[in-house]
Amino acid sequence: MSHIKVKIKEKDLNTIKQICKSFNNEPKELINVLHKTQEHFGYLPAEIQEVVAQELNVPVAKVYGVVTFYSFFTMLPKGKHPVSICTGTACYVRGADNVLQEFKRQLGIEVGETTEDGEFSLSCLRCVGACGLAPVVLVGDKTYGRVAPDGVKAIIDEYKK
Amino acid sequence: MEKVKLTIDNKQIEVEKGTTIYKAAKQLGIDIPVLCYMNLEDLGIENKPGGCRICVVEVEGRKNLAPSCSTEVWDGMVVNTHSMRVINARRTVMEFILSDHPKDCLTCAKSGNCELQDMAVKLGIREVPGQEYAEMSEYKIDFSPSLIRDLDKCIMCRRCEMMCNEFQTVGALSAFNRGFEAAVGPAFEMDIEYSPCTYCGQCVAVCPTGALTEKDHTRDVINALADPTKTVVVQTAPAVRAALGEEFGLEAGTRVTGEMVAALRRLGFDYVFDTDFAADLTIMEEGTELLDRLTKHLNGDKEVKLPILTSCCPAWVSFFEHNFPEMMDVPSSARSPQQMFGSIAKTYFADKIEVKREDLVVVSIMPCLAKKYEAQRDEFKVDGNPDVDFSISTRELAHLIKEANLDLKTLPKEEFDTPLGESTGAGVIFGATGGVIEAATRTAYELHTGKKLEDIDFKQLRGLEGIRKATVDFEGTPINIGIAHGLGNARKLLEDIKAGKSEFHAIEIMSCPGGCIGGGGQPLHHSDSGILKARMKAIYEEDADKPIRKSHDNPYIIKLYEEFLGKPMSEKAHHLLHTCYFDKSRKVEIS
Amino acid sequence: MAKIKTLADLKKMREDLQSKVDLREKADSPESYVQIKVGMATSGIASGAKEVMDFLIEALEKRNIEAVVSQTGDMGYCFAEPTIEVQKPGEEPIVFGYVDIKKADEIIEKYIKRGELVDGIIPQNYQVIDDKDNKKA
Amino acid sequence: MHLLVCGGTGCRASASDSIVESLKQELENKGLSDEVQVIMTGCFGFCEKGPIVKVLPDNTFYVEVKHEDAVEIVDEHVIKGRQVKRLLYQDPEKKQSISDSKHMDFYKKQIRIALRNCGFIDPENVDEYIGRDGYMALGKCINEMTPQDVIKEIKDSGLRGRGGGGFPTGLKWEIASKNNADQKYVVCNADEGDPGAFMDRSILEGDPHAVLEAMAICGYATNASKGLIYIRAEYPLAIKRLKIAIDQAREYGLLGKNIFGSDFEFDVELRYGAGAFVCGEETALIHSMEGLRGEPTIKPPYPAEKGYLGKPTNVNNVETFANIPVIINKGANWFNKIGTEKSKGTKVFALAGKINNVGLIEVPMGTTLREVIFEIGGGIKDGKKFKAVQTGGPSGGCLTEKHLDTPIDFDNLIAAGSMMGSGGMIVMDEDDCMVSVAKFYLDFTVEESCGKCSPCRIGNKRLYELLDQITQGKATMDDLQRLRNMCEVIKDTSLCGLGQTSPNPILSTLDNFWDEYVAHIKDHKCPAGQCKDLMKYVVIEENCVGCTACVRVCPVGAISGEKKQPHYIDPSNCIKCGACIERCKFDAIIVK
Repeated sequence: MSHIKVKIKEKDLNTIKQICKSFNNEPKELINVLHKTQEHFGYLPAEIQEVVAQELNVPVAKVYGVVTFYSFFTMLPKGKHPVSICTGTACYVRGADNVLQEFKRQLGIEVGETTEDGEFSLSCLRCVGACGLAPVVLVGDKTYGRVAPDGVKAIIDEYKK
Repeated sequence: MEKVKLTIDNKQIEVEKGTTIYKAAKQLGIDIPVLCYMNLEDLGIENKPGGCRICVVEVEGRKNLAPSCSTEVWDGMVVNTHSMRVINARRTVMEFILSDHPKDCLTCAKSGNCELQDMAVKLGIREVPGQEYAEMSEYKIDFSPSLIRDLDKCIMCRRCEMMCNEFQTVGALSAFNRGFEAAVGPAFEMDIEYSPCTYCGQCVAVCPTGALTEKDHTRDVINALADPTKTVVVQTAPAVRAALGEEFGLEAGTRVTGEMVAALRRLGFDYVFDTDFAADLTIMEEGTELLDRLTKHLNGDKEVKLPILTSCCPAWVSFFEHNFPEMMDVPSSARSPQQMFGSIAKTYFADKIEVKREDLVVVSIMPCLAKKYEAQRDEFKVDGNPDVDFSISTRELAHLIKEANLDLKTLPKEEFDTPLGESTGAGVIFGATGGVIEAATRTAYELHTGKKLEDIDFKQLRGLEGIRKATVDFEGTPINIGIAHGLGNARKLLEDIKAGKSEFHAIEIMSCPGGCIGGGGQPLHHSDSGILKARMKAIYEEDADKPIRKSHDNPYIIKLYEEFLGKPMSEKAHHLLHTCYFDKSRKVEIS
Repeated sequence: MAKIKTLADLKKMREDLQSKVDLREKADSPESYVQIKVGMATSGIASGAKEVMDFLIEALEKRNIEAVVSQTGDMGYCFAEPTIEVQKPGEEPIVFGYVDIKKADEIIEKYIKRGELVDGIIPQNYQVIDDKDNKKA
Repeated sequence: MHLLVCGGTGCRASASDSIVESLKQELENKGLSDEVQVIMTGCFGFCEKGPIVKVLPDNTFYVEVKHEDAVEIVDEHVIKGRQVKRLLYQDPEKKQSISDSKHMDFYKKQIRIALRNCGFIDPENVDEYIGRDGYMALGKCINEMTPQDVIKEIKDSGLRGRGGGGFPTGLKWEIASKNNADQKYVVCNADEGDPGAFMDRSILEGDPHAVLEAMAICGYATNASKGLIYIRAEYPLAIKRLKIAIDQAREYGLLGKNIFGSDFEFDVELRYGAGAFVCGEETALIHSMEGLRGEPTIKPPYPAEKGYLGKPTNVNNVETFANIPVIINKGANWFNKIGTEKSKGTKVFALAGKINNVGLIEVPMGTTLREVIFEIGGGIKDGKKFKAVQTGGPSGGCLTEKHLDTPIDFDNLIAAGSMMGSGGMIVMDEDDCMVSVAKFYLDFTVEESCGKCSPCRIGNKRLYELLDQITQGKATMDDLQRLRNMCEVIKDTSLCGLGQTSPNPILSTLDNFWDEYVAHIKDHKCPAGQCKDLMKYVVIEENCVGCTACVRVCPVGAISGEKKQPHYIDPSNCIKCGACIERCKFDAIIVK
């Protein structure tokens, strides 16, 4: 067995190096670094974690341990239109689960998955603080309030080409 | 030291401030059950995440139950370790743990030696309610050359993670995921083979369940023994004889060298040899290399690299290949005793008994799991045929002996075969931390000074401290020697060398706590460091009992050089007994 | 931006800045100030309410009277436009009709400053929802 | 004239920033830009009716404003002085419109200390904060008080931590101040993770300087020169405003070296959480700030001894900090007159669920649940019956009718089987199945458990599974005993606060809604009609005309029947999607 190769585009490598450097390559800044990196790449695939690990001199297993601990970090690319359903308590008691089920049915994917065409991904989040509008659905940055299951199709259609 | 008084189960005791309830209770003879907690006292290795919650006790005035492993006592504390509340809680927690643990105990590699099983017995668990609909965590099983990971059996005690990161600083393992999905493993749940794992096996040595076990080669060995076309040769590492007895109920530290030889013979090995012979050979090569570099250095050669580092420990070799590829010219190029043995067995010895290489099977009995991986390395193969065919651990040997209906205790003591079974005390002490360098010193001193060494015991090189330093006077030339066991300690010495701050001429490094006696293939110590100390004592006793105690005095070694190798570091020796190292660091490449 | 080096600096700065949020501060706890509401429906504006309001704001400030002048909708007294409602702390509101600048000046000087009533009070015959609860401390 | 537009996340979600744009545009069109200022403020709290626009000085309170309303607001209110009636708040009981927020029941009972500046000042302008006595408390501490004086003042005020535990803040500061070290830290816990709670976010968005000032005061009192705010990455607006606030405070020299000309130095940095509820626990939070997995560790050592990077660290939550400047300015004796004997001051709650006025409120400790729910909250939505109120989030419990007159404070809520928590308050009505509610919370805990200790990692999963069995009608009465035992053991043995409180939603519903559990088990019925597995869709033969509409709409082909003959729903195939009921024009399908 020779050394493990991690392949990455030069541009991306430099970006990650830059980010790590902006945090002085300090291991305690790992989470900040991951935030910035995910902000840039949209997700944190293995090769990116490898580079971050090298730059911060942290075992890559630890980086992975951190990435998988925090629900904000994802190793999968999100869809072009990430759909997030708030499942905070206020939304729950106002029927968020039915809305979620309807999204799953309409998109044919489970939570955490992306549609085959890469258009939509589905996730749940806890309370965006728009409890007055419960149940709340986010598509990208746009917020939909008081969503009912029968309104789901219309929301999806808005984004269909 | 400030003292505090407390009451545990109605018994009064006075202990030092800062003592935990668990330790205080132990002083009273109360054995509070623990699962995740592990303490190798003399080595400064302690695992107390407070995670399993089995050791909870009731403390008067406290709202909830206290984990005794990590709760410090206070003056006037009143503890109850077996109230109804405690017993109910402990059982319920145990039921939780078992509800997420496979129940295939009968066929589990850890059966009979499993701390979780023992705990279920101790608590008298008879059923796990709700199991019908209880989801269990599922992971794929990871087979590597040395160890097998079955995370379904992981109970998140975190001992392996602690050993891998804090003690070894290898960083191959980390907890990943969260909550019910959490487990311990390499990044991206990749096979451990692709991680920076060195196969030191310390994770296996501390795992309380069957989640981490060695890759079992006993079937391969039995098949070889049963094959009439094969001549099967066995070599046994020095640390094995100091620990094998434990598997047969003997007290730790009981030497069973003769009984082991007898058992091996009865198992059907054609030749029972000793790795110690190869250890002596290692000293000849490594010691000569040390002297060579040293002499050049003393003569002002600026090119020569010092200190020289030992290279007998395969996990250590992997460690610097992974982490210090730029320093691969620092360690000695000498192969480990296991590989030297294999190489000589399949050339010199095979010729001697006129057996073709491919018909000779070399089996090694090792206290180590990294040796399994080492035996498979490509550079130790000739046309695909490995110098060492199978490497099995002390534990696997015990299984083989038991399976053959042999009781080690009642076997007669027998002697190793010649020529590769003859060894000196110097070869024996390879099994304990500091032993290799002590053996090397015995030889190097005499070769360098040309004088006979009067006091052969370099006691200053022995002990359990993580990093030890000693200066040996080579007749006016002070030689600075460093010793580290545990890769975390090794890393410190390496960082010093890298920074040009190292004061040493020679350094011995062993990966495991206490050296090979604490190897990942040894009978489980179940967090009793007294066992390691007893094994260490046995090693030095064995050395003291040997008639010859310096490697260069071994008559068969002398003969080997005369008949076959020429002299140390000769071209032939280089070819058969030395190796080179490979950069295994993780490299980022532009795609 | 200059650094604030002492507490005195901060205090001085606060004095300057207070007026900026003053409006809101008083609106939040108007009970402690004189409140003047100027009826500013279309008809009110047509009859000069805007000028009255501007005058009131300016005059009160010049005369150092802490007061909140606000506009409000139709007060329902179209016959007497422009109308203003004045409420002194702890007192019932009083509505004045036919307020021009001169009248406004008089209201400030006599009623607000000295508590004397002036002509033009319109008797109340309505209930202000807003004033049902003024007890909040 | 000022137009205040709510810039809280809730209102922004309803595009309140486009309202600001439209108002500004409209004012410009009418040439009024100089006279009328449009200001985006923090949360007004009345999120139910957002977006909110408040017109000053006359205090008119417009609700549910859309950007197209801007023209009317400017034309009618600003120019003509006439309120836009249709945008006023309608009192649901009195059926009257109310123009002044002060007179809305929602605001009447509130006392705003922590939220004093929210919805009042421009959070992105330090001058407005200074105009409201901002940084005076810090100045007072540095110039007129010793650190001991500050600690004494906070201790005397009786302030207790608002993050959930209720630990006396002054005492916490005192412990941190007594531990000597070359470096100490002040940490603001802004990792608000309760589902349905957004108090901290609103404060940070509406009044970020209050938190900075309080942290500096804490730094002065405990001799710490570095402050860290651990904030959820999911709060982009709060992060933005904090960054602006930190920059402004630095520019004014209110953060940095030689604050107010003294030797005292203090600066603040942001650290981001990444979506782990357990990081609300202070040791977990500290590990997270160190770049590690947010797993809690056993206390002691407490953060005050060994915290961030091993140094003494004082951790308080956002709301706790927001109280500090007021206490210093107005004095401990002013503060401790508000509230109850053991819980001083006010508490901010995020009121949500089946209630008319969803929003953020701040009431004196000792206010009853009834006042909060029925007066401030405006009662239950759609005229339904009140069933329970859940306080304390996943760590709290469900309280019922009989607790309505309990004055809210730390100790009373615990005595009633719930807890204050960080201040989430979710109201449930008759349609909510309490077993399902408990299951909802356990689902949350299972997902958020860090996995370090076995009772929390595995036990909560088992609780969830057993609740699931109950909602499917598959459990026995013995299981209820087992459920309670598991709950008690998990509480008794878990490592950190998360596991020690996670069974509370079950225990409190077992106590208060025992009959509902029994109904699921013995009668296989969900009294609230929420548990799908216990529902059955049946055709009422008399009503069914055999139109086959339901057959065509059923996605799984569970309905059969001849044309013009009554149909039949096969319960083994039916997935209870409800499509048939929706389609049937004859009310011939019901849920039993």
